[in-house]
Amino acid sequence: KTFRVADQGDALSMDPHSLNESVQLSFTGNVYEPLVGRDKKLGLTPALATSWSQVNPTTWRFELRRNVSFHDNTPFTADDVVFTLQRAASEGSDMRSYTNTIKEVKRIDDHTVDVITQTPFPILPDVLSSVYVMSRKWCTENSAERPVDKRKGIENAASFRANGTGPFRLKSRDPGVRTVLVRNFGYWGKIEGNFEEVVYTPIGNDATRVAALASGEVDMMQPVPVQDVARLKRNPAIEVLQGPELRTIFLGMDQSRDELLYSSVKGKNPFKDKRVRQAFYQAIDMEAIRTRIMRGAATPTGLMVAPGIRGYVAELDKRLPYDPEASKKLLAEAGYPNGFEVKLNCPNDRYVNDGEICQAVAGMLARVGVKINLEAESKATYFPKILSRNTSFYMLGWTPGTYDSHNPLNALMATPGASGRGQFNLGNYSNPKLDELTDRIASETDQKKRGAMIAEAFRIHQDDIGHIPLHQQALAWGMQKNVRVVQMSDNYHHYKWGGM
Amino acid sequence: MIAFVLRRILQAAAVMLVVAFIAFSLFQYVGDPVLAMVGQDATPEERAELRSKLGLDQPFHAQFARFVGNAVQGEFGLSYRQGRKVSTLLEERLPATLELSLAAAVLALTAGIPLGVYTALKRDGWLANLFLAVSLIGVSLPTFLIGILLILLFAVVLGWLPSYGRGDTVALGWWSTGLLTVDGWKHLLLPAFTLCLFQLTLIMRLVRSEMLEVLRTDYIRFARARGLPDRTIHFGHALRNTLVPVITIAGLQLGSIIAFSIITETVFQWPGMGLLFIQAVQSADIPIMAAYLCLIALVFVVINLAVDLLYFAVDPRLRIDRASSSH
Amino acid sequence: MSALARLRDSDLWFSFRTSPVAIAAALVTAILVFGAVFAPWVAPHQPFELASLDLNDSLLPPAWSAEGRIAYPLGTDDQGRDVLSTILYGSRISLAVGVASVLLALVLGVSLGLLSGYVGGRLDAFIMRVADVQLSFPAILIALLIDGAARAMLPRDAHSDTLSLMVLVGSIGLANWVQYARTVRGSTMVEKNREYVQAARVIGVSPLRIMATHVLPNALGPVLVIGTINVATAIITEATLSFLGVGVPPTSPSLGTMINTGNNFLYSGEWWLVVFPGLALVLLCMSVNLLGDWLRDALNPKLR
Amino acid sequence: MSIDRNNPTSTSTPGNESGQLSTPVPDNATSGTPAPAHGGRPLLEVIDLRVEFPNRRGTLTALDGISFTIAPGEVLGVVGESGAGKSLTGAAIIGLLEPPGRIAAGEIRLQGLRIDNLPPGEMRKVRGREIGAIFQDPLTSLNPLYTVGRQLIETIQAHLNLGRSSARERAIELLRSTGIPAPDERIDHYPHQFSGGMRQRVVIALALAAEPKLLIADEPTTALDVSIQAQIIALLRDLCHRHGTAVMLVTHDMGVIAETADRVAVMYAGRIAELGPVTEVIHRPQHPYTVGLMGSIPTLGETRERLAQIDGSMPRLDAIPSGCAFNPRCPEAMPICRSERPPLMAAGSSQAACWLHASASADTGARR
Amino acid sequence: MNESTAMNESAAMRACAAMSKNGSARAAATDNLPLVRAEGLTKSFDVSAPWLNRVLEGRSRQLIHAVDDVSFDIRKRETLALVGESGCGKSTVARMLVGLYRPTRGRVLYRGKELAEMQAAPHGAPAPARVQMIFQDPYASLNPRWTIAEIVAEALRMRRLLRTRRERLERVAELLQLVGLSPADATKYPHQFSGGQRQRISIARALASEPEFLVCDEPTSALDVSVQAQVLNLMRDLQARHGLTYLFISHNLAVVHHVSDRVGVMYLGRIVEISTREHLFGRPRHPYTRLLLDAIPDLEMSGRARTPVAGEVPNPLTPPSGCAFHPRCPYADERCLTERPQLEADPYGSVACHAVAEKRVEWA
Ligand SMILES: Nc1ncnc2c1ncn2[C@@H]1O[C@H](COP(=O)(O)OP(=O)(O)OP(=O)(O)O)[C@@H](O)[C@H]1O
Ligand SMILES: Nc1ncnc2c1ncn2[C@@H]1O[C@H](COP(=O)(O)OP(=O)(O)OP(=O)(O)O)[C@@H](O)[C@H]1O
Ligand SMILES: [Mg+2]
Ligand SMILES: [Mg+2]
Ligand code: NI
Repeated sequence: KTFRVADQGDALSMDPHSLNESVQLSFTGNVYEPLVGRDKKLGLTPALATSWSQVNPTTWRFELRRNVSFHDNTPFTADDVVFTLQRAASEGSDMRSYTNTIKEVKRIDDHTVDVITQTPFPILPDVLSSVYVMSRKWCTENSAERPVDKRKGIENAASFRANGTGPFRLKSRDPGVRTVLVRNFGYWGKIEGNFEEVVYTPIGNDATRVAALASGEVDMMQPVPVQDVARLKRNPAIEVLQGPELRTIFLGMDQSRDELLYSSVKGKNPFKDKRVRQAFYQAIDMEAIRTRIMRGAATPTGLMVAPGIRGYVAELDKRLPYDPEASKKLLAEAGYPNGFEVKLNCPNDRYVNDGEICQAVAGMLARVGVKINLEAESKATYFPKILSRNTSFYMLGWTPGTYDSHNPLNALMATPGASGRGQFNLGNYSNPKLDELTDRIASETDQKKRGAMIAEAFRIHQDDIGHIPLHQQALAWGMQKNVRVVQMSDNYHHYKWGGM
Repeated sequence: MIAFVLRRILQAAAVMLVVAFIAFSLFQYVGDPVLAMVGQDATPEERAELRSKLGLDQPFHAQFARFVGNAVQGEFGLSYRQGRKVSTLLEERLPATLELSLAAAVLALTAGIPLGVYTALKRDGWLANLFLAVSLIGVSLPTFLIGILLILLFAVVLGWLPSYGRGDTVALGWWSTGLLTVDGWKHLLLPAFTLCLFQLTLIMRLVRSEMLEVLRTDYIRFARARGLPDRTIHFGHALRNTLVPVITIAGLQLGSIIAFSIITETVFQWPGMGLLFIQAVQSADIPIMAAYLCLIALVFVVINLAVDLLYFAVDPRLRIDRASSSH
Repeated sequence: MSALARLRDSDLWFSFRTSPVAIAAALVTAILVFGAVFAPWVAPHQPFELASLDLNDSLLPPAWSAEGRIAYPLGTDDQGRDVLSTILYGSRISLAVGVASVLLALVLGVSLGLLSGYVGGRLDAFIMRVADVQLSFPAILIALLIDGAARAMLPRDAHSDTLSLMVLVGSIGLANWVQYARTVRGSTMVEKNREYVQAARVIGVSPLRIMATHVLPNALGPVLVIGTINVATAIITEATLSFLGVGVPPTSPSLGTMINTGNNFLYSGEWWLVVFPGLALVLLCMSVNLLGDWLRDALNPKLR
Repeated sequence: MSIDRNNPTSTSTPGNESGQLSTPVPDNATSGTPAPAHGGRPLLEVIDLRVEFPNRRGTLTALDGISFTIAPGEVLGVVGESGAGKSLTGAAIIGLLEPPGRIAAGEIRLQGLRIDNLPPGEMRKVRGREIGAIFQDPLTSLNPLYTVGRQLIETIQAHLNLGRSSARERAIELLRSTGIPAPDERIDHYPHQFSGGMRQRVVIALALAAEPKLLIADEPTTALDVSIQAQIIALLRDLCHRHGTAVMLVTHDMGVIAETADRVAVMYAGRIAELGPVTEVIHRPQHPYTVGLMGSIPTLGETRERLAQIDGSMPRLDAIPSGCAFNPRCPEAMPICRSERPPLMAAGSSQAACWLHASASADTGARR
Repeated sequence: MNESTAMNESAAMRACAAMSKNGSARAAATDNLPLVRAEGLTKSFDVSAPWLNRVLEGRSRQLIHAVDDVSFDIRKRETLALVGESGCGKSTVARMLVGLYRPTRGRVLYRGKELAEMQAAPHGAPAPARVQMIFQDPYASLNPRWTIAEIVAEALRMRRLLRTRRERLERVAELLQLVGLSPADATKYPHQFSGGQRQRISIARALASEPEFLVCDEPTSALDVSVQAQVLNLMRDLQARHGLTYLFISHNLAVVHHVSDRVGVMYLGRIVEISTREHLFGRPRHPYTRLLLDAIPDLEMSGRARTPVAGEVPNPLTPPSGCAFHPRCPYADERCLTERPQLEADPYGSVACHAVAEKRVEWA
């Protein structure tokens, strides 16, 4: 069966190490495989490694699957694993944040590999679930030992051809137009679905994409614009599959400068005052946003991580109540009885209805007296700006690439510091206790203790109102009635599980 | 003649250089390419390192010189995002855009000129006025809206035509064409129509007003006085003279069709250069943007050259050298 | 004869009076412009006032359908803005952008064209080469370019709404000056060799004065026509830029932004979000275009 | 008749037929139909022609009660001030009035056949074949995009049943007869490659391509250099003479008329003021306007301090005074001139539309 | 125009006519110093193809010698006429005289002073205000958007003669009356006037700056003969009353015969003959002058034998060698082909013709 699928964007490259981005990893994940895979519930599952264990705090041992061969029929061995991890750590690779804790990769025998980390690294298997294994022979033959080097202008066969071990082979690739996969009949495992061919087409324009589904030109497309969900659901030929996504959308506030860059308040920073942050929090009516703007396709959240991320604590996932009166009172207490003016930076083409959410937030804040100057813009200009911390109030969404809570703690909540810590903590929220906990979480191998520490860190952050979490947006996949697919909350598409 | 062409080519080269400069320098400031190239987890050090590797920290003129040097060889480096040669990317997309633009241009000309002639000859006819009125809608509705409405009508409601993409293509060497398959033609119809509508209107109105003007000239009056048949006068004498100014505008229009295809391609997910460009703009992919701009400028320059040569064919007054005519 | 009487006596007025199309177009334009200019007094709601919006009123259909409310005659959008009021305010912005960008292009083009045509020589060659280069890029592309560059380069602390409007006006305006410059240059070159200009030179009138008092008024007719039609084009360009994501900010939507937003609701049944602003835009552009057409014909002595 | 035949069919020359030219004045002077010259029936009869331009302020009567005839082979000169209606008369005859202009009354007859109400297709066959026309500006009368030959050939083929090559031969012949050197070469040139005088020759060749019986020449030399003017007029006269073509020659230039025409019509404000044999009109003008006109022409022969001048200017067509159109400027205006419009009446051997001649129609040369 | 202005106009004309009668008959000027002197005036226009074309096609620069070494004097109260065919350089001479063009070589002396030096303002007045010009086309020489008052007053304003608006309007009214128009016409627009009236307005405008020298570039060639008579008469009256000096350009020899004291005949940028009116018309010597005289259609039908000169006016870009007229000249010989004749003075005037110099030509 030929399965035609349309997506908002295209995988930019077929090289699984060239870009750490979910569309690309999702797509190449059908061709390549990691050592440790994920099951339908996002739990870890054997993939190219049949088992793994911690030999000592800094050494993980992986037993490799036997009788596996790449699409070009070369057998898969430990050499390939060693090569892959080297490649992923090499220049030009975008997976280096996953591999930089690795000190050494040792080939024990053809089917055993030891990975030695610099410090105890309890989540190595989680991390390695994003690193896909490539064939050393194929890469060498195609001079693709490293991901493409844009600086020297050297092209790389791996960016438009592929040779993995996965359930599908790459048949043809026309970047931005269509990419065709065919079933790998020599796959080591079982392919549950019946797709023999997958035709993948990016369609950027929402309306066109919906039209393509409605007119039956594609079997499945994603994302379904939230406002079209209801209408499509009413269409007897079409089904919309909705589910929570791992990404958490939140607002951040500049809490470190002594005077905000873009605000009417001069000489002091209102966001340093927890009452102001709380007032903002309580002024936002998430229920209205959920029903009106997201049309129900969102889960308001009180936490910075979604269910499904290791470390998620259901008890903590409670929002402060929506209460404009309280909010006004808090503002007055903080010394802003008439509110103040501040600029909100916002992307308008990155997250589901991001611009609309910001507008709604601006409207809600206006009701408690805060005047928001909304600046909504394309992600191409938005991200450079906020990443240089040239903002006072901003919106961001985050999916932990490791499916582990340490990642957001480290990237979003810890005080900015060396080696990427707090890199996306764009408002420079800072609490030393949280920083300390984050460090300990990184190397704690006892999952139970680790979980407790994560919960503690989240509680601290929640208490401080370090950020204003909004919601987890919902995935919405639209498909013809006869299509069966498994929707993963990380929005990966595994065609081996789909059928018609 | 040779001198003329040479001069035009020299001029074109100057134009191209300026365009290259503008393209390059302007896009220095749009977005941060480094961001598009690495994932969210990269550290600042990694970003800075990448920046210097890309030469983005070099002085401006050095970067520009390098750029021009490469551009002359058709080399615009690798796409920041896709990591593939920009030249290859454009080459892949070129056929789609050209086929779409050409189809639109042909449509605009073959419909626009007769309609313009008709409306000029039947100045007070109701059908002519209807054409004029309807054509106004063509310039009063944004292209993207027309496109989307057409999709809604023909693809979703009626289900007659496909809504997106190019359909089946056949490869002729490096050129992939959709013109050899029924499916390809079906896919071409809506986007080409959307794209041509605006230009069609312009050409039709231009032809009309030029025609009206020409019909008032003395030589048309004299032709009537000689008792030539109306057909000869309208289509032999008037139309040919009308075409002289129409050629210029139509030439420029053809160029803007290619540029306007940005919108149409976005709406119809037509895999052409416009789509590539707008995606590049969204991700600040400088090499693609710069290359696209240079290519568009080149297309314009070539079209202008062709238009000038066409003048030679149409207007004999230009054929002899200037010396023998005093004006 | 007073100016008014002269106008009433003029051919222009006559051709206007006898052209039902022109009258209808003028009427529609007048209504739309009136609504736009007096939006704060005419509009039932204040859509740009964020505090007055209630998300819970969002996406109401027009008043005549079952769920509609009389307070929102043409329904509400996804933020709970009254569509009618937003159209009024939006045409205000659209018109402002259209008129301002045309004015900018006009001032720039006319002065460069005058200079180029009157002074001639190298300056003329230079300006015309620049125009050639500029013509190599269609307006949309130039606007994209300038807009992108301006947004990235300008300081950010200015109030963003007005700034982005200014950037928009600037980019559309800069993209369109060539037409005016060429037209004016053409008429200037004709006009400057007219005998009355030479007579003025013999009398000793300075070139600047000649340009201003003799050449310019005579070159203005075609410019006016282009200007009128370009207002419509500019409004559509603005809409298209919004579609491509670089238009006016969504908190103070123009007709283009509204259509663009409405687009997203085309399949979900909220047709009023695109139909009404679209209708307003088409009406506006069409009537302005018709007026321009009429003006062109009325001013063209050859067509009389 | 072929153009290279040299002996003219018509032997009429201004000289030997001047006696005939001044023959019978119609007994009914107000009928407006002067007797045809050359005995037999006139080639062209214009009877009470009125041309109107409807406009927003009402209807503009541009030509009012124009009547004249042209005999075969005769040259009728039409003079008058700019805007007097000379060109309109010509345009009305070949049916090329620019809309909204229209013939509102009167008849135009060609060889007795009415042509003013012919359907367009029929009229097309008259144009070029029966009536040729030449306009003022030789530069703009030729389509710049086609070779002279092509324009000639298509004109020939539109009227004569000739093949391509014989049409071409005829075209070359035509060019040769208009005095263009090396016509077999020049035929493939474009109009812009010719000088003004040669272009006007080409225009003449085109107008005569199908040997029309009547040629309407509307200021054929105004755009040309003085020395070329003489050549062209001589050529025109010669060609028409040889082919027996009648000519209606519209011009400003009394000198040209004097040398070329058999009879002259003097037009004023859309009406004919005077109509008569050329020597009569020049030497014994009957209408006060003609008198003034003749007096205001500077001549080489005499040295005058001041030229005679007619004060004032011709009225605009929408403000023609009642009665005689000339009355506000007329030094001899009488009360009747202000109230009643004078018809053309016999005055000497000419006819003049002036009340001065009402009583003295038999009293030739009564006034100068 | 309505009847009342017609009346006014004719009244003014009669007044003028009366004045001219008792005014001095046109005086042959007695001043020794000519009012205007042109010395070797030369003007070339560069009409070359662009540089690259020239280089590639091996062509040289192309200059049109529109005017080539033209000299003449005009005495006060005198009318010098220039005749010649289209493109022979008459207008170019006129423009150099009023300073609209700068001569390539040669100079214009006005009362013995060089025109170029008198032009004090760097960009401003090209000509001293006492030199004025009237143009050929009455329809193009008035700005259609200005009222007559504005048009005429512009010169007054520029010369700063009259400070207040009222004074200026009064002066405008005077001037209009002077040229035979009604002061009430001041508020009208040019399109409300006929050609002859417009030409009068142009004259009024020129007179506003109180000139003593008027350059008239074919002032009547766009007018009908009857209107032409009005304008010519007006010009003559003004000359009589105000002592104006004219350079009168025309290609109509009959008109020139009527207005001029002396006549210069131009051919391809050069003066080929210049002498008094009587001599030129009575005893035309240069073959080209004869050609021109012959070309005048004769109202008297005197049956004068004509020598119709064949040939076309040559292209000024590629003027014939030697005497420029030789291709059309019935008397041309070898010498005419190679040697350019110089203007040689004799008792009757000056002629540039080998045939005349060699007495090869008989003249009537
Ligand atoms: N299309 C028109 N609309 C209105 N009036 C017209 C039109 N064409 C000509 N006329 C009027 O008819 C009158 C006669 O015009 P016509 O061209 O016959 O004059 P003419 O004697 O040929 O003058 P000229 O010597 O300038 O050619 C003019 O006064 C003119 O105003
Ligand atoms: N500005 C200019 N540039 C180039 N050539 C010019 C220019 N002005 C005049 N000429 C040329 O100079 C020559 C003389 O022109 P000029 O206008 O003086 O002739 P003219 O005798 O006044 O002719 P006409 O009777 O047609 O007015 C012509 O060949 C003309 O083409
Ligand atoms: Mg005429
Ligand atoms: Mg001249
Ligand atoms: Ni010429």
